[in-house]
Amino acid sequence: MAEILNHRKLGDEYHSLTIVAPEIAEAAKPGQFVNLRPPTDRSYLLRRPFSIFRVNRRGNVAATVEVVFDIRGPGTAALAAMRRHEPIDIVGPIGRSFTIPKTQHSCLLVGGGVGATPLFFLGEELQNAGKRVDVLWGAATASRLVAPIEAKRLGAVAAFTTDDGSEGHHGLITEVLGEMIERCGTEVIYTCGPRQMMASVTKIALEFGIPAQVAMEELMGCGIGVCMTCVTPVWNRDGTGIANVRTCVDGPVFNGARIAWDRYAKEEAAAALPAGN
Amino acid sequence: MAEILNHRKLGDEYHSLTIVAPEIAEAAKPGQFVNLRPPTDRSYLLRRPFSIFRVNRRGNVAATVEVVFDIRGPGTAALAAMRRHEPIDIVGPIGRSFTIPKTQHSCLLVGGGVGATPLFFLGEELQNAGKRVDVLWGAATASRLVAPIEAKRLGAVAAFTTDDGSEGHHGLITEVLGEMIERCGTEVIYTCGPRQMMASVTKIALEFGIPAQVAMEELMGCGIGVCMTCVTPVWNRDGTGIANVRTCVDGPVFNGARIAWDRYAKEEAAAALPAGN
Amino acid sequence: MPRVDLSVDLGGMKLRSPLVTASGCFASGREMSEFIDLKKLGAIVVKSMTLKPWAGKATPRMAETSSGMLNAIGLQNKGVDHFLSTDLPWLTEQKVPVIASIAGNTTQEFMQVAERLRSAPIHAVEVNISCPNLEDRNNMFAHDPQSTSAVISAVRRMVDVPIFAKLSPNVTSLTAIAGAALEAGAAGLSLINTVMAMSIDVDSAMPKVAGVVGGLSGPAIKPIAVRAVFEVHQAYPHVPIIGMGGVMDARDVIEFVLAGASAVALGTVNFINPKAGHEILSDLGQFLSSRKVGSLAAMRGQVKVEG
Amino acid sequence: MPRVDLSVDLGGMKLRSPLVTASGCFASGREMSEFIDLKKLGAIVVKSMTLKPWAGKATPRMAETSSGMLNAIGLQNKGVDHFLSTDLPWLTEQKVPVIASIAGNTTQEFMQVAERLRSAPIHAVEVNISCPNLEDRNNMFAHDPQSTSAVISAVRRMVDVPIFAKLSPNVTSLTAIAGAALEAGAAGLSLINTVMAMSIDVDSAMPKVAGVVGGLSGPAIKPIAVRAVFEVHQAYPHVPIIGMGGVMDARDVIEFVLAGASAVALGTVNFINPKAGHEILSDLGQFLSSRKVGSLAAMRGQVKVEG
Ligand SMILES: Cc1cc2nc3c(=O)[nH]c(=O)nc-3n(C[C@H](O)[C@H](O)[C@H](O)COP(=O)(O)OP(=O)(O)OC[C@H]3O[C@@H](n4cnc5c(N)ncnc54)[C@H](O)[C@@H]3O)c2cc1C
Ligand SMILES: Cc1cc2nc3c(=O)[nH]c(=O)nc-3n(C[C@H](O)[C@H](O)[C@H](O)COP(=O)(O)OP(=O)(O)OC[C@H]3O[C@@H](n4cnc5c(N)ncnc54)[C@H](O)[C@@H]3O)c2cc1C
Ligand SMILES: Cc1cc2nc3c(=O)[nH]c(=O)nc-3n(C[C@H](O)[C@H](O)[C@H](O)COP(=O)(O)O)c2cc1C
Ligand SMILES: Cc1cc2nc3c(=O)[nH]c(=O)nc-3n(C[C@H](O)[C@H](O)[C@H](O)COP(=O)(O)O)c2cc1C
Ligand code: FES
Ligand code: FES
Repeated sequence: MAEILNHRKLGDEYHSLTIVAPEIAEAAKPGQFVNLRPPTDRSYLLRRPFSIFRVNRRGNVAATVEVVFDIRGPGTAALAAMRRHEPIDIVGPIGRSFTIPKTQHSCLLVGGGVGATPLFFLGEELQNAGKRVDVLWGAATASRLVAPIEAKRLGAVAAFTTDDGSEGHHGLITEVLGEMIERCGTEVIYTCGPRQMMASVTKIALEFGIPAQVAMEELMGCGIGVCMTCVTPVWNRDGTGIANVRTCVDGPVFNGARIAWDRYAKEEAAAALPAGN
Repeated sequence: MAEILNHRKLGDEYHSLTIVAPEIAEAAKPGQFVNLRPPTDRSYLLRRPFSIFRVNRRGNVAATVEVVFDIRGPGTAALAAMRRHEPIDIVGPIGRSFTIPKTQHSCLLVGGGVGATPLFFLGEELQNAGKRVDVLWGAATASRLVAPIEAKRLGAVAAFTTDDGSEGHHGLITEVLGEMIERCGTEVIYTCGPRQMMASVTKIALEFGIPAQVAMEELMGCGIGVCMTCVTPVWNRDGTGIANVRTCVDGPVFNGARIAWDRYAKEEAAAALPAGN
Repeated sequence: MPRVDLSVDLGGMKLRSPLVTASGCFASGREMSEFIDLKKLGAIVVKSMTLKPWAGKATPRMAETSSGMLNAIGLQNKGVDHFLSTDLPWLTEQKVPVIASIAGNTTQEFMQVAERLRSAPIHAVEVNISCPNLEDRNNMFAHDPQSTSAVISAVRRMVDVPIFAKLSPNVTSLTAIAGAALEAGAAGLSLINTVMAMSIDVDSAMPKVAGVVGGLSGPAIKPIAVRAVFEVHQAYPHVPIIGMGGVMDARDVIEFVLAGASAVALGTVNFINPKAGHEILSDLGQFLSSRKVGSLAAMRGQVKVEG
Repeated sequence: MPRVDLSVDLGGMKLRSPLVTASGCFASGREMSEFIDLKKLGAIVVKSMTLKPWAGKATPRMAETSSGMLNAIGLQNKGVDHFLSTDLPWLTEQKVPVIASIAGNTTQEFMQVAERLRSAPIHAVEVNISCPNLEDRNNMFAHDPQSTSAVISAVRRMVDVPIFAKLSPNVTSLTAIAGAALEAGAAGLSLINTVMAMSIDVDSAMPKVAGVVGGLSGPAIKPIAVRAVFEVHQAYPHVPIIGMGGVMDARDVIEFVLAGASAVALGTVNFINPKAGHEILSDLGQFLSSRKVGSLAAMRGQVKVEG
């Protein structure tokens, strides 16, 4: 059991929980997640996964991890009702992280909606490694951009798009992505957000001949690699076949080029496969 | 939805919730109960029944009902965590009440453990009707006697028994009951508590030739008379047969002489009866 | 708010509301009428009645389980004659369609109950065949196609109103039992009765219900019930189904309708919230109108599955 | 604290702990070994393996239900050869008994997997017959006594270690299937596999798992599982049973033992609390010693029911 050090609202839509968890904070790398167990209601069972938004290893309290989320269902509603100093059950850090590029210098972070969350932690680490960081956030509307002020501080260039035009470019991320890449001299892209967005971002990156690291989101039963709920279809290295790979521990970060974006829900007819489990 | 006006501890063991519920308070009679729905956790479904401890129809807030309980499982634990001003879902008043005697005058209240709860409300109403009220509470230990100070105020004579001798007579209620009846000139007994105790109290009352009104406790599915979970085996008027009668709406108060005390769990072999529902 | 049509057709019966009551969870409606306007319901399915009064099982008769309720009531009821003399006249005055649920331990008994109902003002009969068949080593009628068929044909010969067979989910092939019931003359199916289950009190080592094994109801069984309705609807798309099992709110009702239910029965939820019928109906209207769906009936069986 | 004996005898295997793992809920133990000391477990039952690697179903593969989890993984696994070359050597080093769960879509396939396991250092084979039988119109093997018997005899001929048949609760008579498995040479039974179930997302009208129908696990099904263990234990009191379904804590373990389980498997609880095996074992010791019960094995089948 860990303790909640702070619970604050982040803009109008998002909640932030800062949790005292020294071992997790020390070990955490950008793109990894923690698996939280919402309190009290035992009618929903499973843990909920959240990307690590930030870690603080330097404060005058024990090291902490911070997560950011919005209310989507009973689990996030219960988390949103938690208060400072309450105990919280946390497992982590889990998964493969983003990797800091060895040769490339100019990094573009592309976040869709709440998917921007892990890119803050990544951005700081990239800067610590002496890289150039640019930021492109998209969301349905201005209030759904995660921490835009911090994003502006983070990015050498910071641009926003909203579906309703309430902030930045009126339209989709992918409409301005090419321009950003050219303007910033981007050499590597990091992205997290809706699957369709990440598929398009990967496609554009490949057209520009630059790599894209993508952080996938899948429903997770266990979050620790044992249940096979969370798989992502991934091309094997020689491109000859596809394997269903666990997103929780073999991801959530993948090389975008390896993901079989068009294979979702198109597997062999379900009837030919066994029922259950 | 009603509002919790007050939540206090009653001694070391019991919680008291005072609930703003004018219609229920106005209609309530002693021996009736309310059916509360504990909040938040949907893994347990059903309401929990609680005797009405007291009603207040005169305060400067809207009329209230008060219930007293101890923590026995998840439902009472959740109720015990509720705070002032929180909303609570309440159904009531339910069931047949104790009846105020027409001819008899001297009334003895016999309460076992938390079963003493409904006898406070009854005692007040008996006094309002000009009756003599005596009180005999028994419990495992002193802390499990419900509101002993109020009980002393209520009874012309007030006596206690505890299994461990920590307060009053060291032993069972039934060991002192005969003496109490003689000393107080008891003409009618009202009792609520463990089934075995109520069976013995009824037996002794009948030996003295006085009536006993008993408030039964049974597991309740619905608490409103539709599910047939809560039945008590009751002799029909001419003593020729036994019917399974709903405790929630045909009780919880019964004439002790009519209850087939020795028929519990002795029904026809279960195999001869249909399975389920 | 645009007008939403919540009426449904249940095997020829035009019900103004898709919500009916689950047998045994509403008694005969009198107690519940203090909490809800019975006219909000499409029909009232009364507690199963037998030829003679049944005393039911010993107490304890219920236990709570995770998101579920285990019961072993033993079909306590006052018998068909009491229904006809006391409950039915009252129900008839309420102007809500009545579906009489009947039960028995032999085919003969079912037939005799049905016979008494022959000229009564009821709209349908629900045959609760989740009862042990004394002539077949205490197996439930609903566990065997032949016994199912025998009971349904016997009842069929006695009454002219539509017959719904209430099936037990505790079988290998629900569609086989459904087929037998339909072939024997059932107009529709009620799915599902409770799931056979057991709880043991760890402190006393006693079964939590005196009947040892009981029936599980409530949200815990909803996914089992949805699958049952789906499977049977796929096999017999034109057969009316009363879906039930763990319905707690309007979304649950829609889930059953998408799976293939024509009407949806409220069971355990009545115990938790006696006004549930009322509230769910109003939420249903809002749900549909917020999504600009004009009619609930049009959603029947519309779950999107390949092929 | 008096010494408590938590060891159990499982069909001749002496297990130091009554807790084993439910197949598919512990992979092959490697991931879990970061959270718990595998030696705290009586045995590890690994994810069901097939002859060739299976890719499993499309996502989404899981949905939460009230107190339950619905899954349609489709037995994704890397095949028996990967198990033998990679998982088993690692497991053997951990010094915990290994039970290999095997699956297939034909009797032949089961036999071939078993054949590869013939000389492997495993302690038992669990035969997951809750798989569709391609030779019998996609019915599960576990839904039919003949298919059950065929698979168990085939596996029996291939391996010398004890065989546990893992049965599906989705049948009319579990004792009939259990009998067929035992007659064909199963040394014991694993009860229960998941309950067939379905959830529909009301907003999209899509089934919540891409496989449409999935298997329900977790506390919601515990009463169904307890009844299954009880019923089969009553019918075959001398047969070892691995009980499972919704176990969340030490009291649940005792409930299964009272119903007749020799050992108890932890499934879904591992997802919620990866340290569950550890914590439950320690709670079990405390539970027994606080009640002055010296041995868990002595509680087996001791639920008090009238004979
Ligand atoms: C690796 C990873 C990182 C994530 N990071 C964040 C984050 O930083 N901020 C944030 O707001 N959300 C994040 N999510 C999504 C978040 O887990 C869900 O919003 C949350 O679980 C919803 O729970 P609920 O009870 O409110 O909703 P419900 O829909 O009731 O949840 C039901 C079940 O579905 C699972 N679930 C629901 N939605 C998702 C989803 N999109 N992805 C995975 N599981 C889901 C839950 O774990 C639960 O088991 C992340 C998901 C993954 C897989
Ligand atoms: C008419 C009546 C009046 C009551 N009055 C009081 C009172 O004034 N004060 C008080 O402390 N307790 C009273 N009880 C008992 C009280 O209802 C239970 O203690 C409470 O329901 C336990 O709930 P739980 O969730 O804490 O325990 P659990 O044991 O988890 O409850 C599980 C289920 O059993 C039911 N249940 C459990 N114990 C009882 C019981 N003894 N009687 C009936 N249902 C039970 C609950 O309603 C629930 O459905 C009364 C019971 C009845 C029938
Ligand atoms: C207390 C109780 C009594 C029941 N009695 C009957 C009955 O008499 N006849 C019948 O066909 N079903 C009976 N049922 C089953 C319900 O009608 C319904 O099929 C089942 O409870 C599933 O629905 P639910 O989960 O909404 O309760 C009973 C259920 C409960 C909980
Ligand atoms: C995600 C998941 C995967 C499973 N995979 C298998 C499997 O491969 N083989 C098998 O026999 N059972 C499998 N099961 C069933 C479990 O072993 C167990 O029988 C069931 O989940 C009930 O136990 P529980 O409620 O404790 O989880 C699986 C269950 C789950 C939840
Ligand atoms: S969530 Fe269980 S393997 Fe990834
Ligand atoms: S509790 Fe349902 S009839 Fe009394």
